[in-house]
Amino acid sequence: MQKEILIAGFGGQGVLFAGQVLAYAAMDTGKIVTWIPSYGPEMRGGTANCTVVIADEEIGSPLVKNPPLAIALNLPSFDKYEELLAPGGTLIVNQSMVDRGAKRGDIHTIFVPCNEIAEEIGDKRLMNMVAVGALLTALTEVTVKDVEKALEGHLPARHKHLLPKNYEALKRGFEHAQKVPA
Amino acid sequence: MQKEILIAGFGGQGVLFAGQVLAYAAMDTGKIVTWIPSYGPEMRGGTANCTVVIADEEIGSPLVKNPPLAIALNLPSFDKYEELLAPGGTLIVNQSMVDRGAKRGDIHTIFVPCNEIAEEIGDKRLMNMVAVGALLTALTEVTVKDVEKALEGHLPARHKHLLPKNYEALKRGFEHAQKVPA
Amino acid sequence: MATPENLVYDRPEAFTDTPTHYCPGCTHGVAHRLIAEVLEEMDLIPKTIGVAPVGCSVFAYNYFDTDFVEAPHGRAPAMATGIKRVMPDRIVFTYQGDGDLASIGMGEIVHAAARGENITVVFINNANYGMTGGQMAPTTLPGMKTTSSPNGRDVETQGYPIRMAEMLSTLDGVGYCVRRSLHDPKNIRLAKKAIRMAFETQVRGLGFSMVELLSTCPTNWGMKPVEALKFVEEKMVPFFPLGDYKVAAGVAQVKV
Amino acid sequence: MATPENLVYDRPEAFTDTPTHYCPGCTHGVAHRLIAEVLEEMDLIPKTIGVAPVGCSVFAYNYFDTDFVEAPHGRAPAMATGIKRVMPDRIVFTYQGDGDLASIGMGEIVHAAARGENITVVFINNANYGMTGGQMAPTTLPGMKTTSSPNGRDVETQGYPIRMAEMLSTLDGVGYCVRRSLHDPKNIRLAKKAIRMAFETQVRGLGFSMVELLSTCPTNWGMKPVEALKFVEEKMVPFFPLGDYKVAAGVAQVKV
Amino acid sequence: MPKEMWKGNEAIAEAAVRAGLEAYFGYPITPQTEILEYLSKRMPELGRAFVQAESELGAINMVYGAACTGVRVMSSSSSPGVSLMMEGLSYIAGTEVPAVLVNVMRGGPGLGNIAPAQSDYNQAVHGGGHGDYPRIVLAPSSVQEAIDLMVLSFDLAEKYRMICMVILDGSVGQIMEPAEMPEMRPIVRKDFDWATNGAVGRERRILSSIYIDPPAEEVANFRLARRWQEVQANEVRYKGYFLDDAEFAVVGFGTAGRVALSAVRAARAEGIKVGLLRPVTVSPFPYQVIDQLTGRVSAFLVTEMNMGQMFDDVRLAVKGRVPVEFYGRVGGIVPFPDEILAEIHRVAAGRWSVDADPRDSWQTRMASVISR
Amino acid sequence: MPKEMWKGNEAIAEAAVRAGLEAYFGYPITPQTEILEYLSKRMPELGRAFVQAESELGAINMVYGAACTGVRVMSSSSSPGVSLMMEGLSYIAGTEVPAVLVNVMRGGPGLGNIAPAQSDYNQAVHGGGHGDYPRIVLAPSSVQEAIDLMVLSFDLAEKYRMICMVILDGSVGQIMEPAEMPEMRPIVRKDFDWATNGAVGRERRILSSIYIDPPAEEVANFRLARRWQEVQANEVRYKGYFLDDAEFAVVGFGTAGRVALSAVRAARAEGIKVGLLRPVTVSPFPYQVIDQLTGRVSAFLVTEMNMGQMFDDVRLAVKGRVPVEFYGRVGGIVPFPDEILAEIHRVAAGRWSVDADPRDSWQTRMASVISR
Amino acid sequence: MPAKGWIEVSDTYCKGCELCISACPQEVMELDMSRLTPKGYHPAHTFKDGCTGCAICALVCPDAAITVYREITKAAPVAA
Amino acid sequence: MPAKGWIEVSDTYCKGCELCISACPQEVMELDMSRLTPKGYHPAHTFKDGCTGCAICALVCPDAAITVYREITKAAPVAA
Ligand SMILES: Cc1ncc(C[n+]2csc(CCOP(=O)(O)OP(=O)(O)O)c2C)c(N)n1
Ligand SMILES: Cc1ncc(C[n+]2csc(CCOP(=O)(O)OP(=O)(O)O)c2C)c(N)n1
Ligand code: SF4
Ligand code: SF4
Ligand code: SF4
Ligand code: SF4
Repeated sequence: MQKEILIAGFGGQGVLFAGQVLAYAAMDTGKIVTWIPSYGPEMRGGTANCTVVIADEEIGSPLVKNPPLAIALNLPSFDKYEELLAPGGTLIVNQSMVDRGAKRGDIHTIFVPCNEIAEEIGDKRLMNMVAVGALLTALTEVTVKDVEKALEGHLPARHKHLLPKNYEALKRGFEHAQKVPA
Repeated sequence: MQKEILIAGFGGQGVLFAGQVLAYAAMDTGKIVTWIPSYGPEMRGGTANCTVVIADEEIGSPLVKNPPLAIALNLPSFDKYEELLAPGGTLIVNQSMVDRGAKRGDIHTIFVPCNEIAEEIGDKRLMNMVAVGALLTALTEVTVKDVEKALEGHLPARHKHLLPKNYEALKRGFEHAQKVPA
Repeated sequence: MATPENLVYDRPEAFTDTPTHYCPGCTHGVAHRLIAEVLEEMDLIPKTIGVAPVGCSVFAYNYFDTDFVEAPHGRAPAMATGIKRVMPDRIVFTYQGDGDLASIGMGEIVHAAARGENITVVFINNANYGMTGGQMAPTTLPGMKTTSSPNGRDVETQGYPIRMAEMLSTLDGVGYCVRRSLHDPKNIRLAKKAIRMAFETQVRGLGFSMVELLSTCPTNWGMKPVEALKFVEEKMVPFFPLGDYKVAAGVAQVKV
Repeated sequence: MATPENLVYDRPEAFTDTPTHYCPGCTHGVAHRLIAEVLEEMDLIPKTIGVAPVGCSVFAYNYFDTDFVEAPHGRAPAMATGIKRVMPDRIVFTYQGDGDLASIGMGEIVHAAARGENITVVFINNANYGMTGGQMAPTTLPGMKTTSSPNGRDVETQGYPIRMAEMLSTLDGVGYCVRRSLHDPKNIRLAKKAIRMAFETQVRGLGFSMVELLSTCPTNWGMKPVEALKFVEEKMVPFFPLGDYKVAAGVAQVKV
Repeated sequence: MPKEMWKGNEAIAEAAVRAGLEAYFGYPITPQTEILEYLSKRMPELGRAFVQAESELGAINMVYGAACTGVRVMSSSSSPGVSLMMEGLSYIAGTEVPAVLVNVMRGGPGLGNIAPAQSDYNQAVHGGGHGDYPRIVLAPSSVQEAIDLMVLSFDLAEKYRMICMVILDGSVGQIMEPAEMPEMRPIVRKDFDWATNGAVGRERRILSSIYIDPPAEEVANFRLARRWQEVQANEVRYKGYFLDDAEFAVVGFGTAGRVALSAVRAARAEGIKVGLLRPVTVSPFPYQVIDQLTGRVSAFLVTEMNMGQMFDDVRLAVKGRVPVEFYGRVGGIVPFPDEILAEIHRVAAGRWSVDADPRDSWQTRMASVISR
Repeated sequence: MPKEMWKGNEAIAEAAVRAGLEAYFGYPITPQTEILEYLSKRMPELGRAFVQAESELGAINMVYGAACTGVRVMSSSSSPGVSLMMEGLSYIAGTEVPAVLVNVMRGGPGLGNIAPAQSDYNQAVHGGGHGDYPRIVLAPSSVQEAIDLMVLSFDLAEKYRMICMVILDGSVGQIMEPAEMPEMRPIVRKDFDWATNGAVGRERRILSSIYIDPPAEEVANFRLARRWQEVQANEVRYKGYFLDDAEFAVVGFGTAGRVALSAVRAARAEGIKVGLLRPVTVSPFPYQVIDQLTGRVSAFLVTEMNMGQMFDDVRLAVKGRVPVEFYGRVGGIVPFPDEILAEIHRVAAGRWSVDADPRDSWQTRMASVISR
Repeated sequence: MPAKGWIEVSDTYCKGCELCISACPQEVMELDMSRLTPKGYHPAHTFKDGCTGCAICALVCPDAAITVYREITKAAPVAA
Repeated sequence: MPAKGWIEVSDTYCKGCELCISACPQEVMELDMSRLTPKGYHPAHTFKDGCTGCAICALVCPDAAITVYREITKAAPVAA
């Protein structure tokens, strides 16, 4: 088994942390995993992205050209990765930041109003966790529980009080995605 | 035709210039020639030596292990190059600076009291030219006239007044060497 | 009704249209603008060749409408020397950060100054390495936290800040060497005058000229741009006193 | 009848038996002897690690009876830093010429000083590059002929001499920084006292210490050793004033 | 120890600490600055030496000084910074003191960019500083391997009194993977009989790279060469995948090697009998291994993140017996498995390069790719 | 012009002046200081730029700056000094500006000594600075050749916007030979369309080695590689002696090559059918020439004043088809013709090396020699 | 009465750093939270009358984003 | 009356540079032209009485070639 997940968005959207949480969750369940960020000029301002690979044997390339799973938190990422996604793959799109629908019919595009949901929960920074929750509907190797444990284990101490809200965000994202007719 | 001449002595004895004069003389008579000094640590104080190669085709190595012709202006040089001289070769030794006779029978060792002769002429610095003159008895490719022309052409201006004495030194050296039973 | 007559201030000619890549509120931009204004006022744009450093200002060449080269980290003064020696009638300036000029480039700047190279150096002192993410610079203040002095600069083990303007002023080759700051309008005006003097020094062939500018790095200091200006005023100026450290006789007479 | 009692002066313990390779009358030898005497008097011989430069003193390690390393040209202060940081209880000193310290090694010496590295630097200023045959050094006097300033140093194109002691004294990390000369008995005595003070500074952990010594190069200056001393007195001392450029508070109290 | 998630650069720094690093001297440069930043906190905590040097030139000479005292010392940098260390490295090699240097390679030449590259292979393995001197060069492809090789690097440097370089491309420095850290080794100051750490109760010592007398220098050169023969005999390391029944083999180090692994797996899935050889020590280079492989496989495909540098070492081992093809991406681009798979298909189909130098054919093939 | 007696180093300096050298930046180092000293007098005489830089690092970056204006500029140094120029060289190569650098090689590694050596071959030809960049490297073996190649170096550097290095060992720098100087070329400032010499009456220009975007850097890397293919196609130079009927061939560059000539002549005198190939451009290396020779000769003997560096390039061309043997002297020792003649006898007698790497057998053979 | 002036803030250059706002002696500037520049910043603008065209905002602007005008005929001296 | 002293000049170290000679306040030193050291230098020596053992020659000697003695019992202070 090997699954590749690409997560992309603006600098401030918690893209890298979302990927790390997935990686930790997979690691804690005994999977082999890699997390690799795009680094370099893009970092200052601009968009950020990271790739997480989850497998049960030594991982070769930490990067893939056509990931089967992806999260696009803003429009530029949506434009870019909708094109690159592998046929049959699943793309979670942050509806709050895009103004258009899906172009491709050969992939599952799931629109989730991450910002709104996060704000409902009471902290717009949780937007990335909502997206992760949604992704889990397509990433069967990692459960919501796994991610909750990972958050518990790796959320910086000063944010620990936000744990319940993070769980909430995951749950809401997951549920919302389930409701979407695949 | 190719002839190699090695000239060695103390730093101040005009070793390098003696070699250059030979090189110039050979060059002016249309020969191909190389002049190469030993350089490096020995330079400060210590002994100096240079090798002159005279040939009528492109010269390969500017250095030879066993030169057929050599001038030893002091004892250390005599000790070293008497050993290295090619069998049948000729070694001009500055008798004024050595306190022993020849060891090898398979080479022509010609002792010349260069210092004394030079002082007789009135300038001990001419000692190297005396030795060169002596060498010419064994280096048939270059005549005393050739070397005189070379001196005329290349002696630094401020020494030009010494030309006659230089000629004298060459002549005396040549004659002295001729007298020595080969 | 906007007409030339009532235009009070407009973006300098010497600038290209490219927006800078600097972080919002970073005074690198102010320094750039002052240089551009001076080159324009002195009519030097076509004659000028700039030398960009390695640092946040590595892309300086994108913003000035003059020829530009980009030097290895710290070597701008050497490149400038090479250019000026073969093109003495050109105006050559380097633009360098404090890591570039005061750390890795110490040898090159001191010797360019000692040789009295007829070049102008604009030295941006922002007390850290901006481009690489805020490490300690030779100019980092004692006790100041950076990503490579996580507990605050300990002068015992990490050394003391270097005051470049003071140090270079001891060299006979230096024609003009001053320190200014960019933290408020008054000081910005003084900074511009100094930059003008520096280029005048070069135009007149009066030797090496340098203007050290106290500048901000809001991003790596973790401050709002406006707070960063305060930091310069309250923390940096006291440690790096503003003033004229060397104004050679010939230069002193220059009236601008 | 030679007995210990009436022995007034003898070759220092800290010296090996090897005769130096220096030219006759070169005051490198005097500087060596003073260091050896000080190390002996302070009882530091076994604790000391010397760092030789590239220059005529490249073989310094042959003469001192202490551990020694030989640094790349100009990098002795960096090597000394590496040694001192891992062996703080050792006494580490560099011995450097003016090409080594003031030209290629400018970056390393300035930063070792700025960091306040607890090392001692003996800096031999002989106004030229001795080992390579007498080229111009950063300390070559204006108008002075060398093999790379054949018409005499033209400060316009070849730059101005650098006064290292003055320049380094502007740095906060410096505990002790003075200039002395080796041209006569009186000055040799003062030079020795200064070297003693420099090592005392290190022993007490009071920061970077340097003694700049005006020295001769009879061979490349083309002078008799005695004339060379005159040249130092009459030409070099006026340009490189002798004196204490920095004696930090802590150091000032040291009594020797 | 349990596996923890480590970022490559930080794992390298911590592994060095565990291996007994007593002093670090470095200068910031992307993409390896995390090593310096991590150690700026960690070393003082442990009462060990950390100095942010004025430059890479300063750093390597501080390393040189500390190395002379016999302690475990290292520096780290990236391509342009490493180029500034060439004189120092040559001195260290000539003085025969142990030192470790990490090069997290970026796109070049010149300032280039900060993206992952492998284009300093020749500098690290063949050229570099002046003079003849051998050096050990290790090329990790994962965080775990980086940790293990960091520890090894100190042991090898010390054992052979030699420079040990660890070269990785920026992506190995940035990647996060679960990995196991070794136990913290206690600092033991071995009293080497060559170290200049103060002549207390012993004869004084001198460390230098001068042999002013050529015959003495020649002896020194041969001593180094002799030691290198030992290294070649004992320290060659590599990893083979699917080589037993392979009909041809891909050769790649570091990230290029691990990307190739994905491609090789995909090819195997298609039934193509291809294997992978990933040199772990690129110096000493596994010449023998490739020499022996050449007997069994009918072709090699070398893949690197440079214009084809290790490629020549492979050809030296193959000696023209079978075709050696090349595929690379350069300038900071990491190839995707698909690209290498396509090359595997080409080789499987026997579509050999037409030029005397396969790199020329590769350049022609790339024309379409790079122009876009 | 009539032949005059010239010392290698001074001939190099004067030849550069005649070729239109407008600026020299250098730092003293034996055994090339005469170049700097000569130009310190000559350049100001002609109103041209001469600067004794603060260091080789300063010098190469002054060269870089002047090169950006399109003038003919050079520096010269010797091994340790050249190692300090590696970052600068990589920048110059990445910026695609022409520059000439002379390396009068000495014994190494480290400070080593000042005697003649060829041990910077790999640094000059393969490794050196970081990143992938080609460079032209010329290796004169006589004063006349040094003069001719100095002039050529400026033309090639300019034509291909590339670094052109001239590498020679200390003895070529010190030797005096009759040689002919070219006419003094007038200085003509070519108005290159890339030079940053002030945007007077034209669009401004930028020269830099940054390609922050990897695909752009990849394009740049391929542009350099493409240009290199041209150089390889047009600029390979070498000299052959007695090759027509040679049964085996000696290969050596610079002084090793000319010493070999004496040995080859001696062998011919004994009736041994041996030839000599002396590469004049060691980069581009005459691979094709050797490839074709391999068809005709039954063995090669490579001789160098290093531990066997060009040796690998010869083996790359020979591809294992015939034995390639090695003989070298190192550390500042120049071999005598007798030594190479002895090796010719060995090869003529077919006493091949026993080890996989002939350099190992050579080391064994040398054991006796070097110990004394 | 003080001279009357006005400014134009370029959306291409303004990064919303607020330096001009804190420098404006008349305190007539603020970020326009109702608008985003193409780069995603809220640009500065004058939110009420009182601008004297003193050009201090332009003097402190790191991005040369401000053009300043003054409602008088004779051209005023340039900012610095 | 001045203290009486004497010196020993080592042939191993002396290079005949004459610095001691010009420094000697009593002017009792000169090069011994009748002798050559193994390195080929004429070594320094005292050619007449008058040495007070002041050790100034030793102080200026670059080669630590001079040992100085004084004909009094209590050890005199070291030169510098
Ligand atoms: C030889 C070399 N070393 C290190 C670097 C990495 N580097 C790039 S910029 C920089 C420092 C920039 O700081 P500064 O000069 O203060 O300029 P700022 O970014 O603060 O404006 C460093 C260390 C490099 N590019 N080259
Ligand atoms: C990197 C490098 N550049 C140049 C040299 C050549 N070199 C050896 S010593 C020296 C200068 C020595 O002069 P100085 O430091 O003044 O010492 P001195 O010989 O005068 O005592 C130079 C340039 C070198 N060995 N290494
Ligand atoms: S990092 Fe700092 S110095 Fe660099 S642009 Fe941003 S604020 Fe300015
Ligand atoms: S060359 Fe000069 S500095 Fe060097 S030993 Fe001789 S006199 Fe002293
Ligand atoms: S100072 Fe300039 S960039 Fe900053 S907010 Fe004002 S107009 Fe915008
Ligand atoms: S000073 Fe010393 S070396 Fe010189 S002559 Fe006197 S004793 Fe000899």
